[in-house]
Amino acid sequence: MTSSRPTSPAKKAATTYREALRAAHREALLGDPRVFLMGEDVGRYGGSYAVSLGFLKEFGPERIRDTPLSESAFVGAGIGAALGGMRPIVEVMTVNFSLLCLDQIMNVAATVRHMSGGQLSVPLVVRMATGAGRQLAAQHSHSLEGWYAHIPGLKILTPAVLEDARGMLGSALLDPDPTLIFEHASLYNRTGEIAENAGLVPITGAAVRREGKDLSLVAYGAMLFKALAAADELQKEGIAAEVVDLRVLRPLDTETILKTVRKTGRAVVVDEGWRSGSLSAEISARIMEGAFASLKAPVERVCTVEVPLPYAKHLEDAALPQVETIVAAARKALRHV
Amino acid sequence: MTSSRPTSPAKKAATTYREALRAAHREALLGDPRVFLMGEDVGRYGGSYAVSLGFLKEFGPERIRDTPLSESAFVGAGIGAALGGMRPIVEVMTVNFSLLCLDQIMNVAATVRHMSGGQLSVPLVVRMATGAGRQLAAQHSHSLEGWYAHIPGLKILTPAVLEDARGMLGSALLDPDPTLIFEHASLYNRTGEIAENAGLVPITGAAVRREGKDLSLVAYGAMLFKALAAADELQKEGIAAEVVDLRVLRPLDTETILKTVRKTGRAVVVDEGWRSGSLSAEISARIMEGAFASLKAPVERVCTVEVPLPYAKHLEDAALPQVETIVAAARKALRHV
Amino acid sequence: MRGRASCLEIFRQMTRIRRFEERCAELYTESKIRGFLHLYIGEEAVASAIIPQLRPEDAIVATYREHGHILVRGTPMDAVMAEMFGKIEGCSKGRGGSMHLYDAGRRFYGGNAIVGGGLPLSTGLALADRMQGRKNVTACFFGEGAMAEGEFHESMNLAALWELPVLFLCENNLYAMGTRIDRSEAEVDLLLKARSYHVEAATVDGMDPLAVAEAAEKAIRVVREEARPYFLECRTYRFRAHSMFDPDLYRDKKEIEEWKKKDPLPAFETFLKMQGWLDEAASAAMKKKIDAEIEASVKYAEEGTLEPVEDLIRDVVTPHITG
Amino acid sequence: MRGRASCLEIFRQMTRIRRFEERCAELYTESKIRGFLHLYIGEEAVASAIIPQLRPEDAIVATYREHGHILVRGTPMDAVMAEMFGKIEGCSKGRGGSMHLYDAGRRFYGGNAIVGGGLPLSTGLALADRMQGRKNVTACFFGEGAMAEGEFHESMNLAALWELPVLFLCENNLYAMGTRIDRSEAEVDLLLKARSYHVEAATVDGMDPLAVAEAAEKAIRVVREEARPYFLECRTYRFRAHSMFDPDLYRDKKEIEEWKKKDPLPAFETFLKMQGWLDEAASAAMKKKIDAEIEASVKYAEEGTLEPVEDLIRDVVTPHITG
Ligand SMILES: Cc1ncc(C[n+]2csc(CCOP(=O)(O)OP(=O)(O)O)c2C)c(N)n1
Ligand SMILES: Cc1ncc(C[n+]2csc(CCOP(=O)(O)OP(=O)(O)O)c2C)c(N)n1
Ligand SMILES: [Mg+2]
Ligand SMILES: [Mg+2]
Repeated sequence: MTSSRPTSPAKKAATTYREALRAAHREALLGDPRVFLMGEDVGRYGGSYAVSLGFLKEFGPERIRDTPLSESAFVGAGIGAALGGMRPIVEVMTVNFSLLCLDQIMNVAATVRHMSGGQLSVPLVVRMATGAGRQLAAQHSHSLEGWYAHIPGLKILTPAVLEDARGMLGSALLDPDPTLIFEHASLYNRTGEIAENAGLVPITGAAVRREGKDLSLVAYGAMLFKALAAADELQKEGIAAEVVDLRVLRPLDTETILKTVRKTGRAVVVDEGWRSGSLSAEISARIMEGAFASLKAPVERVCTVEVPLPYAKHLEDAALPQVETIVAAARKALRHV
Repeated sequence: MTSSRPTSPAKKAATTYREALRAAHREALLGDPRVFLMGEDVGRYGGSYAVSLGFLKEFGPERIRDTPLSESAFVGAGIGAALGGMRPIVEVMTVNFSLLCLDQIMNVAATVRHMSGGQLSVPLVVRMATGAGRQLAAQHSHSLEGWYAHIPGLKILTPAVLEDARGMLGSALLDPDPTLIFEHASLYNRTGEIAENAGLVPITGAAVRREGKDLSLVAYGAMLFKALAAADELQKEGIAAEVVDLRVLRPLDTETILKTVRKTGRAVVVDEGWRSGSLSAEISARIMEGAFASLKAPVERVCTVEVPLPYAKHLEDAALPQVETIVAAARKALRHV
Repeated sequence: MRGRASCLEIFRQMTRIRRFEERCAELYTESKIRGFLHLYIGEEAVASAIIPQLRPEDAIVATYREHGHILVRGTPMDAVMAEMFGKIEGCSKGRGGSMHLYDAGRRFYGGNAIVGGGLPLSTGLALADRMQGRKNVTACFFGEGAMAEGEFHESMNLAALWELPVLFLCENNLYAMGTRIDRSEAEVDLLLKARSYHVEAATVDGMDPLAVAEAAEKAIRVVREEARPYFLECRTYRFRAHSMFDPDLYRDKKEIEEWKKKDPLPAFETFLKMQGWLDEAASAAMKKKIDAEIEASVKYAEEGTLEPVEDLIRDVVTPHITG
Repeated sequence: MRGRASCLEIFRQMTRIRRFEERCAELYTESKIRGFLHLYIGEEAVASAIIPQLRPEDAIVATYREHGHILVRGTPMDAVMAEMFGKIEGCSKGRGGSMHLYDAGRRFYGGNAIVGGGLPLSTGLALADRMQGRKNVTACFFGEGAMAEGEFHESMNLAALWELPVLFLCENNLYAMGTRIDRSEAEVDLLLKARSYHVEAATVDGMDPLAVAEAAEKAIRVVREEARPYFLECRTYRFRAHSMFDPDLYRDKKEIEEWKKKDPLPAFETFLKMQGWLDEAASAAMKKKIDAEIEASVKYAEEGTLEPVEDLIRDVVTPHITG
């Protein structure tokens, strides 16, 4: 488990999630000549979410590589480059396009180490934007990070707080195995303060972002903030919700999850994936397996309704987890005696 | 829920899973000129599991189409042909290669109906072999049918018994929406008797394949037979296990699952998918949500160990659910008081 | 050369698209339209000169930059605008939005927002026509950026191998978002690619509606009569940014200005006037009518209905029929 | 033309592969080897004439039909045979089996069993070499069937666009399982494809080891010295079925017999004898030595160790290092 606060008090500076990511990239690129960034429009365009704006000028076209629209080839090229001694950061513009390179991810990146009997490691980092909420409709609104967490051999990171946006990339680059980082597109403009000397963060373990004794809200990525807002709402009714930020979807930090549930006896898992087969199911099952005796109510799940995301705003809103639906699920869990 | 026995007594005939599939294909091809089969090596080779052996001669090259190695294009062609009024059966040789066409499946087949506001349906049937157990190693041993069950807009079928091998294809072809049929490769040579007049079967609902009162074993595909064998073992100890064959992984028949658990109070889910994020988690979560009060023990899961499947037989065996591990999980569930 | 009526109709469609797109841009800044919005401004000659030559029974597969295509195809502007507003009166009932315009009755199969994703689909539509003995054409529009995707390769080969009547229409506007074609294609002679699949191919100036019409006429004839695929590259340019989110930092302003000099709208209008087929009054009247059509569509969309939230999961699967 | 030593070594490797493969077939029927087994019999001249020309620092990416390639590369036969037996002494510790032979020390990157899946990998290995200023070649072997996959298209383009030193080696044995090339490719002139990516290309008779060696020498020189990709098609034929599961119903027996007449082993042996580089005694001695090597490898594999089941999840991720 990782604490949500840096241990030593440090000067704080205002930043955004995007800026934190940019700082992480610059640090990595400056610190290790083996690191380079490739992906569609990371160079001249500046990254479709402006994460790499200006990098082409700063680092040159050898290290900031615009790729053709060829997800399978350039993710595969990332795997090969990693095997060849580089430390590639591959940006797949959004998770929606990652289905085109899933074969390379599952059948190559995730398996080479095992298939070779441990002779080879693939120190590859793949970043993708993920998530819905901007009326981008059915082909551009997937939240598949929990689904990716099914695949052995991968590490799956979902930075939610600024510290993680700042610190996870560097740690992932140090990891010898393939890591996927999912950045929820609604977070890029998120503002806040961060320690001026913020740096790498551990990429194992969940974090308790808010303490509480009455029930546990388990979330990750953009859903963390909806869970925190729901906790605020519940607080008004005198209900103290503990909020866990999973941070790492694979391997899951079961211990932190079980610890909070053993304490509160009630849990609501919030997951932007479609309900059936989402990661929330795995978490729910693990809670039952590990804390059955502590459970005062069945674990509730607040997920995306099982519909390809609709364009119309009111329908999209209705399909996604919202503060109110989280609060309602929490009340339901609390009603159970 | 579907009964496992035909309601009227009929003459039985010996057959195999493969033969049942062949009969289903022939019936479909003979009965509807819009039906055709395409895929890699379905024609001259006769299908990599010999399901379509001789069909090219019988039905000709217009209706039995060997495709190039182009999974994305020919699955997409299946979608287009379905939209154009045909009833394609697309054979993706094995699920391992289906990652190459996942974009077409998730972003096109599963969403066209919704994106078009219900104007269009995609009556496509995609068949794939699935599963491990034949020492085919990490890239050829996936069991991803439970993972596919996450995707709204799809119907996911896993015929285990001969009746379903015989009857599901025809029903899937009548379904206006895209259906994926997963045939576990270890089942093709399975022998048994089947009613001579066996025909279409419903493709909704699970089936209780064995009744019992002490605990419920929930399985699908090839795991059904391991669950049944485990039930035999348990019977020797005087334990009566009820065995549910899920048959359809999406939409899941929650009712049948809850019914058996309400009766027995204990459940073991057997799933050849890797444990984390496998369908077993969804089932476990649903059981907790729907039958919390009836549960005498936490739901147990017997899944594949989270490792890309190793080639060596003893390691592969150790990675997969086995009769002994199912029996052990059952005992564990029964010990809980 | 085309006759008067045909030319005037092409011009009318080009103008209709231009003004519709400009209005959409405004509505976007007013937050009436949301999501991604990709405008066709600068490229109007392509859809306007090709689509009228298709028959009602032909099929069209397009990309997320498809407003123009569906308008030319004949889907009422009201339904298109209502879709952008997310209203149930929209051509995709508000479920699709700008990137997923559909019209099953007119065989308009989207609005596909995964680059290259429409190509496999088009081979299948053509396969269905072929297997059912229909002499239809499936017109598949895509950007030059899509050609780097594996889907392009697989689909071209399949179409050629199986002699599928697909008209592959590459709208080569030189850029895929911020990536210029020579930064995504090792070989920029796109005809070489088509020929490597044994597909007949041609290139045409996409800023010249008459040239496009001519080339398309031939291409459609080959596809329909000889039942085989054809690849037509239309060289064009988008005057606006890729989408409303794009700051357009990757193109030289001079380059954009150069291309704007080739703007097909004023050029074609001058041509029509020189032919004596259009005068100032007729032109003004046409534009007025178009503006009225657009404003009516905005009103229609504004007044449209939001689908009840209770119907959220409708149209995920087909309502159950007995069986 | 090659000299004596080089020719004899090619012949030795060809013979080694042939006999190794034949022995594997036997061991398969004895159930000592399991899973899928794809033999290289008939195609030996390709790997044998190309791989010895690579330097130790060059990389190789191969397919599931790669026993020959790794043997020629120099991985001890013991380790290869032990792998087929699923023993920990195997070159992939028994985890990979026939389809996933690896040797990191010799830069042998598999054993890739998804058709086309190795191609993207090869571009990345070459990219790493390029970015690190190493003048290495990445030799990527694949069958002609793989060329229909999108991965071929994307990888060729990327390699050409970025000037990556990849030697694309197409082992065109005319069939992909039961599908003959003209049933999977609309254009069977494969060089046209390579050129559509602006990649230099050549075709060579894959049954003629000297021709292959010649063509490969030139190709390797271009890739290494000019730091750009090259495509070499080797026309060959597999004498056996696709895999041990394949009843081989799709090929005319006559066709197989015709190709067997071109068997490079006896032909090359005759050539060597005519050159006076090999006599019957030397040939017999060589074969005896090879047979001894093979039998020793079988013994080694038989006596190898099964990895403890407790280690099952080893090598899924790298053992945790502090941090
Ligand atoms: C597979 C995929 N990758 C990336 C994107 C993001 N994207 C949307 S449009 C676009 C550029 C496409 O360019 P082109 O095909 O030339 O069409 P144009 O936009 O120029 O009309 C990109 C990269 C996408 N939608 N799909
Ligand atoms: C993506 C994918 N599709 C299908 C298969 C099944 N398969 C294995 S080998 C093969 C034929 C490949 O032919 P080719 O590339 O010519 O190589 P060859 O076997 O002739 O050496 C097929 C279809 C696979 N392994 N991967
Ligand atoms: Mg473009
Ligand atoms: Mg071949």
